[in-house]
Amino acid sequence: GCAKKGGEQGGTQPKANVKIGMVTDQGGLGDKSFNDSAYEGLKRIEKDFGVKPDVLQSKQQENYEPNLTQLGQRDDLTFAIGFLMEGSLKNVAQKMPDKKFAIIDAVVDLPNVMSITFKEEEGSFLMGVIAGKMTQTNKVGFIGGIDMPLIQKFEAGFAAGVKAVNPQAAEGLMNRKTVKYAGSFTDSNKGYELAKALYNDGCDVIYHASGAVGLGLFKAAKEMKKWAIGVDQDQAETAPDFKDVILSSMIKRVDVGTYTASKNLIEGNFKAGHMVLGLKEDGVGYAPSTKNNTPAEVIAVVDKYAQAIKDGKIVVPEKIEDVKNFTAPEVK
Amino acid sequence: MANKNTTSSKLRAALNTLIFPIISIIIAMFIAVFFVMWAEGENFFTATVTLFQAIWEGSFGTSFSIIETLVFVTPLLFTGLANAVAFKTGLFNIGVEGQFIMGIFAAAAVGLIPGIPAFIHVPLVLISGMLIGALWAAIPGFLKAKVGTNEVINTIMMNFIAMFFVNYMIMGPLNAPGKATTPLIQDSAKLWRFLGETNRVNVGLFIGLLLVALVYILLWKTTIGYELRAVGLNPHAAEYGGISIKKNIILAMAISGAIAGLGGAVHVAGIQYQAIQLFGFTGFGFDGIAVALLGKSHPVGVLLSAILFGALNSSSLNLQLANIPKDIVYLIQAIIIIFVAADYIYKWIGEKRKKEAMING
Amino acid sequence: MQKVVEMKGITKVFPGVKANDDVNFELLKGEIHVLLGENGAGKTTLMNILYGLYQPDAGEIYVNGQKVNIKSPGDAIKLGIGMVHQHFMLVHNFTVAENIVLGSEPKKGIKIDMQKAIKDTKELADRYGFKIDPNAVIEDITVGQQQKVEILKALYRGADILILDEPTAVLTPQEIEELGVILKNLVKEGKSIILITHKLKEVMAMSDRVTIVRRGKVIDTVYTKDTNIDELAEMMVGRKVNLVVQKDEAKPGKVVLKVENISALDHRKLPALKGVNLEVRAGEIVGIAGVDGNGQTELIEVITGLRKPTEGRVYINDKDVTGKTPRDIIEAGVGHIPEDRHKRGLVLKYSLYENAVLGNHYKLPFAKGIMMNYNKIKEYARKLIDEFDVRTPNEEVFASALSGGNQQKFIAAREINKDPELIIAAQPTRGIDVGAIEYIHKRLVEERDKGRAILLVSLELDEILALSDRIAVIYDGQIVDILDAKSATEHELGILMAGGTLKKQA
Amino acid sequence: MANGSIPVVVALLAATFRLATPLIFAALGGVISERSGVVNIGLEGIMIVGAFFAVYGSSLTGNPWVGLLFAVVSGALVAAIHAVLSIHLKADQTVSGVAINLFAGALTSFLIFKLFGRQGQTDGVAALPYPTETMAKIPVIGPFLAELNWFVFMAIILVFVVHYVLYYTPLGLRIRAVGEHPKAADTLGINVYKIRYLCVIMSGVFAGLGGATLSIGVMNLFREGMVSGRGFIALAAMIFGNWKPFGATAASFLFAFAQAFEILAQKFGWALPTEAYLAFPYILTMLALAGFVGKTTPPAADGVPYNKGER
Ligand SMILES: Nc1ncnc2c1ncn2[C@@H]1O[C@H](COP(=O)(O)OP(=O)(O)OP(=O)(O)O)[C@@H](O)[C@H]1O
Ligand SMILES: Nc1ncnc2c1ncn2[C@@H]1O[C@H](COP(=O)(O)OP(=O)(O)OP(=O)(O)O)[C@@H](O)[C@H]1O
Ligand SMILES: [Mg+2]
Ligand SMILES: [Mg+2]
Repeated sequence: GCAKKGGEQGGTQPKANVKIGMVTDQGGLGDKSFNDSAYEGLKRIEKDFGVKPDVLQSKQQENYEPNLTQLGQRDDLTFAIGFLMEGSLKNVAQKMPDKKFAIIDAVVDLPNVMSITFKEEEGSFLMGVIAGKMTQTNKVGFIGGIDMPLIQKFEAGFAAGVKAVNPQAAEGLMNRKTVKYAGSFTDSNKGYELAKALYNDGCDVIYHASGAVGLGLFKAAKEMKKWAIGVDQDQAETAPDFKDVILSSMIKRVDVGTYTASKNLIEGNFKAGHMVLGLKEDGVGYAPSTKNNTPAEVIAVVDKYAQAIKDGKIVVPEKIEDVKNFTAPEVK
Repeated sequence: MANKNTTSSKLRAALNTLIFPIISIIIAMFIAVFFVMWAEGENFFTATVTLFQAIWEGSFGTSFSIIETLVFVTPLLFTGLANAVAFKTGLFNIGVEGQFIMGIFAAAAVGLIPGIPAFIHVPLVLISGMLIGALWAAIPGFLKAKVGTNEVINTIMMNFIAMFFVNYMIMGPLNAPGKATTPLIQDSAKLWRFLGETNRVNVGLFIGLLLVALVYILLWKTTIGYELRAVGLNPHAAEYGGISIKKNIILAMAISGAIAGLGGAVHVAGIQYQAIQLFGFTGFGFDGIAVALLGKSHPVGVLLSAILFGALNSSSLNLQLANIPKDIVYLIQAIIIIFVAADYIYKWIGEKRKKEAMING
Repeated sequence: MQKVVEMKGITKVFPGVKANDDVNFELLKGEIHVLLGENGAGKTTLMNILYGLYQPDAGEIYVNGQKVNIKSPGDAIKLGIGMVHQHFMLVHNFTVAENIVLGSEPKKGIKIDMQKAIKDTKELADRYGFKIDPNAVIEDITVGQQQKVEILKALYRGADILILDEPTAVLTPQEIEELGVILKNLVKEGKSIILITHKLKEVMAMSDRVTIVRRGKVIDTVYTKDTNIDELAEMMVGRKVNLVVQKDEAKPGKVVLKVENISALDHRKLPALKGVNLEVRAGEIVGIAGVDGNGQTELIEVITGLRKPTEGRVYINDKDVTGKTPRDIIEAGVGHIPEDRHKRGLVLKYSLYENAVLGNHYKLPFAKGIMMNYNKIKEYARKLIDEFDVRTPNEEVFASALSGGNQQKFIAAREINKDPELIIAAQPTRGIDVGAIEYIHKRLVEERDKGRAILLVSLELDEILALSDRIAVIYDGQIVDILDAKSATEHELGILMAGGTLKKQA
Repeated sequence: MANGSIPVVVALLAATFRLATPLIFAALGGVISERSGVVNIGLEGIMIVGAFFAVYGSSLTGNPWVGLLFAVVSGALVAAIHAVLSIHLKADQTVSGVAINLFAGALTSFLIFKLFGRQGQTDGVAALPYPTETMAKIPVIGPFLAELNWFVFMAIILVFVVHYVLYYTPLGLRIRAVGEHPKAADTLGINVYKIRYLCVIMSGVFAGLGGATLSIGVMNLFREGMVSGRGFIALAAMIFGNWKPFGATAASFLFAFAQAFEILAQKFGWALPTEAYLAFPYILTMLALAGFVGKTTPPAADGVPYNKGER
């Protein structure tokens, strides 16, 4: 699951003759999450093909549609970053059938739209394996931003991963006693308190899928000398102050999605449809920095599970209800 | 003769009230220019041109931007009027935000009911938004009237409660499976988009405009408005004049909430067609406070300031394309309000002139 | 004699008015000097300038012969000037001692030395023979006591020049007498006093000299001993004033108001009324005499529906209206001139025409359904203004733009024009000048003669005696006696108002 | 790794104290300002500015105490805008407060971009050091003290300071007089404008501290949306506490306790939707207000501009 820089062979190619844009959701640039990651993919496109992306940030839900429309008119391919834009993108894409669009984390079934979703549960499963192996108290926790299906995918995958290697530690996750939701993606102070509560409750590893709320988790982990697991990007790198308490991060390669879609367009083979990026496709995985704090033998186990998932031997549940009936096959 | 005099003096008074905000807007824009210069390292001239061009084009420059401006104006009309009604009764309804959100919920729920003809469904959606908004606001109104608890606290609290409640509904009973939204409402519940389905501006705008007139009439031409304003200005005198303070506090909150709730319903029925998971407040309610205050809580003032705010909001798109940080828009809004708030300067200058004339004359 | 204060060529302009126009004024050491003038003549303004609250637009001030520049009350205090303001400047939820030391607090380290403050207050009060509890909270004490606190405030700061702006407007005759004694004592101590008042009897009794102001200009300064009440009134208003109320014998008819055994609590939930019984008949004026704070306010509030009684019944024209809303009671035929025109009587930020229909605003012809008819309302407002000679540019201005006297006339006009069967007139002439008083008194008697029942509540015994046909004396929440106005004397009333009885003497 | 769980009660208590701290600061600021007669609904905005500049100061110098200073000064400056508007320019104080809230959000967002060259959040900086280990050694209450941070102590001390100043010093008497009856204070030679300026600016200092609590007390960076409406909650706490320092503090504690309890309660595994937990503190506040507190009375001159030339 190591990330490798895609499409580096080109160097500075002649400037491609297309225009690409992206619309962020309310998280905006600087979210250290999928908006930033999506933008990173486009910056690589700029480097490789000389196409400078247009970016519009949305302050409110109501901005989605005009932002998409505006970029749709200017650009050949417009990315809608985030599932909240599903409805708006559908409207805009219908309006402009000759333009191309792509959406992250949602599926819009139109002939000019490419939908890119991720198997967050698979990456989270690996985090669960790490947590399950690393916990000494046999209690691990999860902090979510807002309680909703996308975040629940992280939660379910994580619980399943823990269950696979340490069923006892998964108890709290399955009955949701060590699961907390902040009701926000920005309130870091709340994250700090949630994490302290979980750590005080005996958890010694906590995984989060909660945007900036997770920064509070890291702060608490550092103070209490416990482990935390990051999300979306390699947080040991993006939040370097906390690298010594971050066991690993579940990387969601939105950049791979935006890069691939853009490259396809530039090379003339953009295809609408649904692209699902899981472990196999290198769309999710664990961060390179994992090796810093996680022992090699644990990483070895993680790799084995990753292989089993790629091989289809394990189907990771997406829903919390399904974790109860989930049993991972023995992995050699 | 006397009549003519009063009309022309009224006109002059109206012009006078307009002049200060306009001067304020201009000053605010020039202050914003300095932020642009700072952000972009541009010289004054180019920064001015870029900023003014971007704002103009983003708000009124193209038919697309005019339409989007109107899309933003619409909810602000409702939340601005809602706040204005409360202010006029001496109440501070910070809860317009929550009432707006409850309106969103009501419309998203009622809009789902299948098999109702549009001429019934649309009014049903709007009325349900009004009712739930009215109810949500009447609670703090009731608590203030009967227990004496301060409406500011309760409305702040109820904003959060509304947000969590609606998020629960969106993710729970009303959830469109696998999505962070409710399903799309029925076609029969949608408001007519009079410039074609692809242009989001809809008859909600006219409902808002109608409401401007209705609120004006309500406040200044009816006994209800007479009583509401009397309670707002001097509750003791109102009571003496046989006007029930308690009834009017509850009534004012309910009217304010009904307008806010209607705004939420119009937003769903005309723009969103569904309720979308809230990651935070929509902001329309809070912007409505600024809109109402900027408009001096007068319906016509609310209309003008809603247009100003809507235009600035919708121009944020063009600003970003011109590489100007989107925050400039909100800086401009804030600075405009600051200058309008400081209109005492103008009064002071005016009075000083008059006074000098008297001493010398 | 030494001039302690000399004001020369003082001019002060407010938006739209020249409040003081080239005013010259001087105060001699050890004198009591009255400033006399109609409402809005500019008396308060002149004194506020001397006290540093306003800055004059032109003119000079000399204190003890020195030219001074008084930029703030702080400067005035340093010059030994103290002022008791027309509207009391007391912090209502502070104690007496706190109000007195505010701004020049005794200190112990960084802390206020409250013990010393209380001790000083006590000593000062004792020295001038005031009975005042330094620990009492202002809102709990009577207006008369508040007045004394105001005087103590000035004395605490070592004032030698004392300005008293309408100090007697809210006092009982006894209190006024006491004040007279206090002032004489102060003068004996070498202090000099400027007194503003509308009460000509006091002027004659208390002062050494009188300066009369009209429309911002000084008319004259005269020695009190060389003048008389009628002359003063004429100089003040600019015309002859009839100071005696002309009225014929009353012809009482049926009982319009009947109050039976009413008890009620005040705003602090303490018993204020303890079983009041009272009747007012058509065609008579019943006056309620009493020291402020004996339940007058509560009685009126109970009758008008603004306060719920704990016991007893109120009937208007034999209809039980106990506990009904103010609107029900207005509809039952009650007009009410409230004691506090700014608190109850007017919505100050409403135009005059909007105020003209307060209480009637929902009725024909002013409203039909919920729609108001502003043409009719304005027409009606103009009628009120004409009929009662309310001085105002037009009916569109805010009520706040009128002087107190004109506000009062406007309220009286509104209430009388409701064509009520019962008029409750509470302090109908408080703080207004003789011209306006004359008019309102005349109107009340006219209404009586038209067969209306009138309940008059006033702290001014003169007014009670002049207008009433029967006088009920209220003391400690009870009507202690009802006298025939023709035979009642100020002395008798004074005894009853203080809680005494007449029986023993008789 | 270390494994030092602490008893639930201590955890709950400590969380309550920490969560209450920013609210106490801001609510105290509100008390000071409104006691002098100036309504300050710009607390939220001032907290945002304070939170940002605390981080900026710390990032410039590497010294979090300088950050603290920056927070205080920036809070005071923003409050000074409010003061000029509402005291000298006689602006509607609500309007001015609303403008400040709008302004603060936009300004900090802009400054993150300008000063940190980033979007959304700043870099991590040195946070205020807190000697957890040393604290833990204190007998009996050590485990509790170890859970706090310096701001908690500052807040508690300031509550007493503000109470003392308001009720036991000449300045306090004058502040309260100005808030109740400015004209009366004026006639006694008290400079109403000066007192109000002082109080409004102090409210900025306090709210700035509240913001700094969030950014360099608990966290070590500034993130947009970090203040999350706490300024409004503090406003509510101030009213709830009847414009008194101890009252406002008690209300802050009540709200913080409800939030700490909410966080804890999520682990009871009750079959409640997450949103029900999240809404709990707000519902509790309303119930407590309606049930036990009822009517609260602001200072008589609260929100009324003072005009020397008027009566
Ligand atoms: N603060 C003010 N603002 C505007 N005008 C004022 C103000 N104070 C006084 N005036 C004007 O100055 C004039 C004099 O007012 P002032 O209060 O001095 O009268 P007065 O003689 O004290 O009357 P009264 O007997 O009613 O107390 C008034 O007619 C009024 O128009
Ligand atoms: N704030 C103000 N602005 C303008 N004019 C004022 C103001 N206050 C009072 N006036 C003017 O002052 C004059 C007298 O007012 P003033 O209040 O002294 O009367 P008053 O009889 O003393 O009333 P009150 O019993 O209420 O004190 C009026 O002509 C009125 O127009
Ligand atoms: Mg006067
Ligand atoms: Mg007067």
